Amino acid sequence: MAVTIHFLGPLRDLAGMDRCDVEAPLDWAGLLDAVAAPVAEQLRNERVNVACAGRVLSDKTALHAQDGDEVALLPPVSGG
Amino acid sequence: MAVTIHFLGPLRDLAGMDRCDVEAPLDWAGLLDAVAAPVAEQLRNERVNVACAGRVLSDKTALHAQDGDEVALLPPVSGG
Amino acid sequence: MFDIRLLDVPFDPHAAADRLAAATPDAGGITSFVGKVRAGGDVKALELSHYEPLTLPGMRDLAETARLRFNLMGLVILHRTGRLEPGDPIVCVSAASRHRRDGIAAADFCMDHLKSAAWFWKRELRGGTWHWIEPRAVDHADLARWSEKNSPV
Amino acid sequence: MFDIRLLDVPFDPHAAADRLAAATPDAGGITSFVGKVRAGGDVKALELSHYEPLTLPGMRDLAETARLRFNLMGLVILHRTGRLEPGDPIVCVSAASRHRRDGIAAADFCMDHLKSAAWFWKRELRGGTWHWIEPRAVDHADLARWSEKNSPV
Repeated sequence: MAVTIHFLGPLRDLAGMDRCDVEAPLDWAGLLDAVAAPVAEQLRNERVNVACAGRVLSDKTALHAQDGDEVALLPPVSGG
Repeated sequence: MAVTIHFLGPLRDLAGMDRCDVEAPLDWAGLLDAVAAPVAEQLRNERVNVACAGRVLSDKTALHAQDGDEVALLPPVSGG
Repeated sequence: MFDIRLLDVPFDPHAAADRLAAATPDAGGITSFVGKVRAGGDVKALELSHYEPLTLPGMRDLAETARLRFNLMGLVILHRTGRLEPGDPIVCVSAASRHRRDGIAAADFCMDHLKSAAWFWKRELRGGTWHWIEPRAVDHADLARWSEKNSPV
Repeated sequence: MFDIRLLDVPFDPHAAADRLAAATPDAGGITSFVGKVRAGGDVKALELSHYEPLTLPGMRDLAETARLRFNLMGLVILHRTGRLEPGDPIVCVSAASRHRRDGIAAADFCMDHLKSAAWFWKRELRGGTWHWIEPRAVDHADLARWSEKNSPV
């Protein structure tokens, strides 16, 4: 098992992929290391959210993903 | 020719008719005389409007209906 | 497309909204309000009377005011007269706009005016007797919002 | 009736409003907003992506918030995902209410939240290239209205 990182919306283009698997556990520093530099830069933007195991983190720097968790990188939305 | 008085909404029931013809010209005092007492009472209520020749009068007591004019007695509305 | 009508027979509000949508391909949204005779209660029928020389001209003035006040690409206002059965549409307001809030505000504005500033009188058949419907105080308060300094739009 | 759905194929907003109307016979009105892909411009297609674990649960939470905040008899929220063509409906919000202003306010409220607080990302095909759509500042301002002291409802 591992942690799957999902790249949503424009971050998908920036990452050049939909998702990737990384080793568990995964914290904020590990996430920034695991993704490409332009994605890491976006992640530092306060308008970009991070979800773990189906919950949006109120403090993304407190990320602690375990084996089997999905981590989603959520850029600003544009629905409706 | 004459002046036709139209009774709208609940005033139709109060008057017991849709409309009636009265002699021209017709002013406010003449209108109050021409209609049944309960209708005249309603007319004095500020929420009841009077139209003459297709225009709602801003001051109904200034009514001056001529031959061929329609005078409409307009109680509070309830549309939509 | 501005389509303002009085109708004395049942109408299909969807067809009106579809014509509006077809006429405004570059609108981003269509807002529609459909008011209908409540069914399942003790009201067996509704009757709407109007006064020909004032009612439709007043609805046209309302549409023109809405056109000037909101950024609309089209507006439909259909209002029934005559006898209506439970479930029948009474009124339909559909507004096409580039951005959604103009259309939503325009529908709100038109409905507030149709409720308490348009020349209609409504009575309902309950328990075998016709009862005239008094305007509700809240309808007048709703209408007053639009002339306040702090108006919705 | 509360019917909240994500759809990956074209849908008919009228059918949704009709089901709602049929399920709420004692509603006095149905307010509907239908957002669609603008036609006739240079946008050839729109693509909406979402994130399964968050998007639909978020829409359900929104519907529940609207149910608690407004006096509703029913609410439908349908939102497309995937590739859409010009003219296709993107989103439909239909609210059934006893009195019209609850339904109008609920549609306004739901649309403001779907625009800038729901997990969707939109891109459009223009001049042969896909462009991600940035949220508009005005959408955030619209959303903020509902948490102000002087909120619309």
